[in-house]
Amino acid sequence: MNNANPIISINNVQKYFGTFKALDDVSLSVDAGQKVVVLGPSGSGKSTLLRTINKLEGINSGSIVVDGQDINDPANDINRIREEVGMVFQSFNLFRHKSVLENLTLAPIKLKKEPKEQADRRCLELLEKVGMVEKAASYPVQLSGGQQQRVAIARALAMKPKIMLFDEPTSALDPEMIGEVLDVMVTLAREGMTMVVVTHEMGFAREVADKVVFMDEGRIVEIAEPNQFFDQPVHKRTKLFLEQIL
Amino acid sequence: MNNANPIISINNVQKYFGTFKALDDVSLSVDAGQKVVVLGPSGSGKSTLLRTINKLEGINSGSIVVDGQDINDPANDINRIREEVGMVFQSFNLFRHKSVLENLTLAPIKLKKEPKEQADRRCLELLEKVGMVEKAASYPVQLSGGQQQRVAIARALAMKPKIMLFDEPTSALDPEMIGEVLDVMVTLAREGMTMVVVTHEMGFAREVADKVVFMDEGRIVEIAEPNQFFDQPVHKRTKLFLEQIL
Amino acid sequence: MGNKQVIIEVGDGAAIPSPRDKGLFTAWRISFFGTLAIIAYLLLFRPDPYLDIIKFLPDGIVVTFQVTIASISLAIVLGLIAGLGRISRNRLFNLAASTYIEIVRGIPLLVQLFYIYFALGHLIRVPDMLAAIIAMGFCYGAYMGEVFRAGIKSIDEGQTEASLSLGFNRSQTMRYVVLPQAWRTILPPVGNEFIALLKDTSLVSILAVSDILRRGREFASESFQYFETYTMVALIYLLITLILSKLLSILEDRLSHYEQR
Amino acid sequence: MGNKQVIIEVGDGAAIPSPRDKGLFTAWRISFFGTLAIIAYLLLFRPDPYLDIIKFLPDGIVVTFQVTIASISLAIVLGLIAGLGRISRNRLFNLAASTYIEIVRGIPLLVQLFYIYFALGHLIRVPDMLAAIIAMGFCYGAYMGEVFRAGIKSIDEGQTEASLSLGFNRSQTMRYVVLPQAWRTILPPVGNEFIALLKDTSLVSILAVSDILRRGREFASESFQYFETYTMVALIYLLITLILSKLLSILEDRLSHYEQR
Amino acid sequence: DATWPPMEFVNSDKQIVGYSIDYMTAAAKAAGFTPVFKNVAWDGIFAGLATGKYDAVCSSVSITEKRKKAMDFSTPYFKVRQALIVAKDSSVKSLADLKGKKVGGQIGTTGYFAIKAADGVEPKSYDEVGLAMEDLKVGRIAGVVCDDPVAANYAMEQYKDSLKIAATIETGEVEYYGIAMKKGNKETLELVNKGIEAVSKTSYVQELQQKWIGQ
Ligand SMILES: Nc1ncnc2c1ncn2[C@@H]1O[C@H](COP(=O)(O)OP(=O)(O)OP(=O)(O)O)[C@@H](O)[C@H]1O
Ligand SMILES: Nc1ncnc2c1ncn2[C@@H]1O[C@H](COP(=O)(O)OP(=O)(O)OP(=O)(O)O)[C@@H](O)[C@H]1O
Ligand SMILES: [Mg+2]
Ligand SMILES: [Mg+2]
Repeated sequence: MNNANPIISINNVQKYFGTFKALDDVSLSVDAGQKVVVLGPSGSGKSTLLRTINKLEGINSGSIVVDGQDINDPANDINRIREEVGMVFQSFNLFRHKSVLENLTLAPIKLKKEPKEQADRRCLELLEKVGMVEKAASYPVQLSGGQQQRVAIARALAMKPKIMLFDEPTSALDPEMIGEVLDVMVTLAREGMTMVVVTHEMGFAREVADKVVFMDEGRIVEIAEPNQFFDQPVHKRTKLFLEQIL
Repeated sequence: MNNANPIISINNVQKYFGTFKALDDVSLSVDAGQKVVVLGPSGSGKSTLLRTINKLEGINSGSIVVDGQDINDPANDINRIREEVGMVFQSFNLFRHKSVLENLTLAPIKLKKEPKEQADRRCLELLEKVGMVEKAASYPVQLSGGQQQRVAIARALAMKPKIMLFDEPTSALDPEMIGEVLDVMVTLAREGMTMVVVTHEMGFAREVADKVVFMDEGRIVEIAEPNQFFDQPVHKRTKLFLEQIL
Repeated sequence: MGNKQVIIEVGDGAAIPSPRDKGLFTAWRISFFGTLAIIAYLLLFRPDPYLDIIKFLPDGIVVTFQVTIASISLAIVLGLIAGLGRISRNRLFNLAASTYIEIVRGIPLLVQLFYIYFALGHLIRVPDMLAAIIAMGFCYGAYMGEVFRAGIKSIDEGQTEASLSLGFNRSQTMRYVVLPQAWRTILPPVGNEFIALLKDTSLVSILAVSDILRRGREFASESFQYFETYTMVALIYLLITLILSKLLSILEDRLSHYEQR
Repeated sequence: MGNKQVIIEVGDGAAIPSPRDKGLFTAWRISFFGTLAIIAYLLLFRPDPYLDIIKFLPDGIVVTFQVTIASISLAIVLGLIAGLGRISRNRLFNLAASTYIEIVRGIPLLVQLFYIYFALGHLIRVPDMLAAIIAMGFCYGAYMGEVFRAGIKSIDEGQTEASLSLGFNRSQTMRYVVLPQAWRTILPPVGNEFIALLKDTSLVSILAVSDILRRGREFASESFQYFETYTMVALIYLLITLILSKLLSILEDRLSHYEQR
Repeated sequence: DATWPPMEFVNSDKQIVGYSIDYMTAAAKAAGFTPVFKNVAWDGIFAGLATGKYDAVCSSVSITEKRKKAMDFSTPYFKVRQALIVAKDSSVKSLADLKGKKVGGQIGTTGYFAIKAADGVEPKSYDEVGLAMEDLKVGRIAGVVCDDPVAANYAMEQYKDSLKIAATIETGEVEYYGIAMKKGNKETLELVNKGIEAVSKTSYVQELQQKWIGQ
């Protein structure tokens, strides 16, 4: 692996929930512009791994360096680091009391002190990009799941992050809506965004991923390029998983 | 159809929920010892039909005569009629505060004034029959779904009903438990109990039913013997349903 | 994403310490041992006037408990009737129960106490303490009615249907199937109401019933040691309610274990 | 079938008529129009003494509202602090808030009123009404704290996570994301507490603050028409709380429509 | 505490009026100050004095040894005795006849202390004397003890159909009303004493007697 100048570098991370070991000696590095897809059975620690990258979960040992800053070093302002790292959740988590456009502009206006007009203009462009500009004035409850998720992606992009994390962004969607969200993600990948994606969409993984990470029981079992991963998996556990899922 | 001496006779029943017509001119008669399976898509009125038979739902017009008594005639004591008609629910509905044996003996002791020892003895035999005698002292929460449903059947039998109604008795069960409940029902059918069963278990319908009733949108669309019903359905709607389900 | 409906209602009882809160410094422990420590300190190091005050109070404590227990018993009976009324299909019974609850909850307890106490006096001659008990029981019966209603409603409709289909009539169903299950849900809020009622019995002091507060006021009005007397009265109430709420939480814990069998 | 945990808590506010209850004879209507009718009857057909009584009361009503509004404002501020304390990760702040709530809820409101009224007098010289307001606000702050806590807890954790991941810190998250959503959940119980507090302000009459009840007692002590006076006082309270609870239910209805947009 | 007719009470115009009020007003005029009257619940009236919520208590306060320890008193301005009120049809002649019965009085008054001092009588304290009268009228208690002008007011006027004065109680010493002041408040004390002295020499006292007590 090319570890010359990784934008995310996860080193020997251990993470416990009580006495339960959710991450066990996990190391992973992601270069700028790389797209990493994380696969694994339920409960294997995929979400936990993703959430440690922007410190929604703390860790017990090891280190995580994002864009040159150790995120668990109290000297570094975690809030500034989080601005660099966009996150998209399975359950969308749009702010229910704000319109679609306000969902996007809230953070830039409050955190980056961007003038409202400029934020509005810029965010409308983002909505355009995810195909949601006609719904700018709607409220989240009025949108379908797929529409909400596209807005959620745009909201994360509004902070101009260097990295985007996706935690099963399509799992809560009806089948007919999965496509529209994946399209947005593919476009984003084409534009060179650094992405770490937890997903069960194998097509997306094959098409977009630079590398596929397979986790099981809190450990990274295999890291490989998608073609190799899907066609010639090395580990027994990986083979079993692929058999079940494909 | 042989309507000589039906034990259940449903005549031109209409049933509304508010303005919604749940049963539309439904007529059906069931002879003593007959087994009738009711099929139909969701919302077609199967449960409603079953529940009108022991007046858990009242009706708006028409008549229902059970064992010679018009159940909607205020002169007839509905509680005595209900003793004749056992009912088994999708969600079991065992009394949560009573042990398995007490679930069975409660009604005989309180309603029929059966002496406790006699009720216990008789109900233990019933539990034996459904294979639940070792769990006599357990409480419902301690049982699996399949076990609860077998107890529920035994509880209904403890009142020595002439008719048994089943509303999707296996729909809430994990696949591995469906068999044990169907076995009990098949045994019961062999012993000559009059049964009206709403179910999606086509195997059971084929094996046990004397006639199959197909409902759609509150109406009875087709009544036929199982072989004819499954192999040469008459109505278009029936064919469509069978295609979807098989 | 449908719209989530969240309903918050805050009980009037003392805060119930979570039995799962195993930390050494829980709010309950701080309050309880703090209260004990202050009482001990006052009695040991400032026996004058605190020893005199505390000697004055015991029969007030007895009266407080007497009134509380008698009132809650009455309230439970009235509450059961009101609760059954509120879920009854009999329109008249239902309306009567609802109106009783609406009216009682719309008038301050203190005003009702005055009213029932003095108005009742015009009609029949009842001893003062009985009048106070009737007034408290009448008011709390309305609150209790809502507790019973919620408790009964919490029992799955399927239980009722199963019971009816066995041949039980509605009142047998209530008696043999619903109420025996409902009491486990009802017990904790009834406990809460008990504590709330115990605190509210302080109002009967205004009707010249010699409860803790009245005894304290009598002492203070003679000795002019208002500050010291009310300190002691507050501490005593706090101690009682803290102990009761602990007992209640232990009971609830037992109950939930029982449920999980 | 897992074990269902049902928690019943009964608010202290007036029974809130369901806006969905469209029947002509609702308990609310019976109570409301009944109250109006009785008041009208008494004033028209028995002007002596009822006209005198009702002339005596208006400034008491004003005082009651003054005390209620001032107290609830104070209670909301204290409640917000206590509520944030109860969910704070800061152990000390959390314990302090919990202990405040535990202690306040453990002592009868009347005793606290006496205590704060007299004890406060030892420390600073405040006017009676201010003392009463501070006492009421202090007590209701604890109840309000539980309302705020529940309201904040009702907001999905995902909202907080989304906000944090955008770069907001915890207090910005509370301010921009959680509280604006929580208020809709909080408003109905705050309304309930308002009504409950309005009723409980009757207790300040004991501290010689001239609220409705005090006015009534003054009238009665001069005219000796206890029965008539308390009848009118109770009717006035009932009318006020019925109107308020109706307004509250309309407000809630609006809110839920708003939610369903 | 304006619940003590005819000495001090709230009239139907919501004014605090009564014998004490008029007396004090006159005294103030004589001494050259303007009193502001404030209605305060009896139970706590001395606490308010101690904490300085007001400068003086003019509320039919009997001068007692115990009270003197806690506060200062002006020169006496009214002589009272304690009267026992009972139901009209009662044959009770004295407190001693009420052994084992409940007798009510206002909390913290000399009347209530007299009940407590009586042997075998069960004392019952009320926030207001009027409430005790109500309870007496409906029969919850057997008697009420209070200052004689107040007793007269109730037994002769308000409840003349149902109550009567059975006896006046000898408490050993003669009881006088005085204005109570916070201990050490010399300035106010002198001012009030000056006023009382001036008024007591005039015929205004008889006028007041006539106006409020009617004898
Ligand atoms: N907050 C928590 N407290 C305790 N245990 C947790 C917590 N969050 C996750 N876990 C546990 O850690 C393990 C890993 O969880 P994680 O959510 O990372 O799995 P996952 O791979 O994302 O699974 P899924 O595909 O179901 O989302 C699971 O066993 C889970 O139960
Ligand atoms: N209590 C009720 N109030 C209003 N509508 C009802 C009620 N019960 C049933 N319905 C409606 O009546 C129709 C028939 O319901 P029913 O439960 O009989 O259907 P079903 O055939 O049993 O369907 P399923 O297979 O889903 O159980 C449905 O549209 C249902 O929504
Ligand atoms: Mg996950
Ligand atoms: Mg059904």
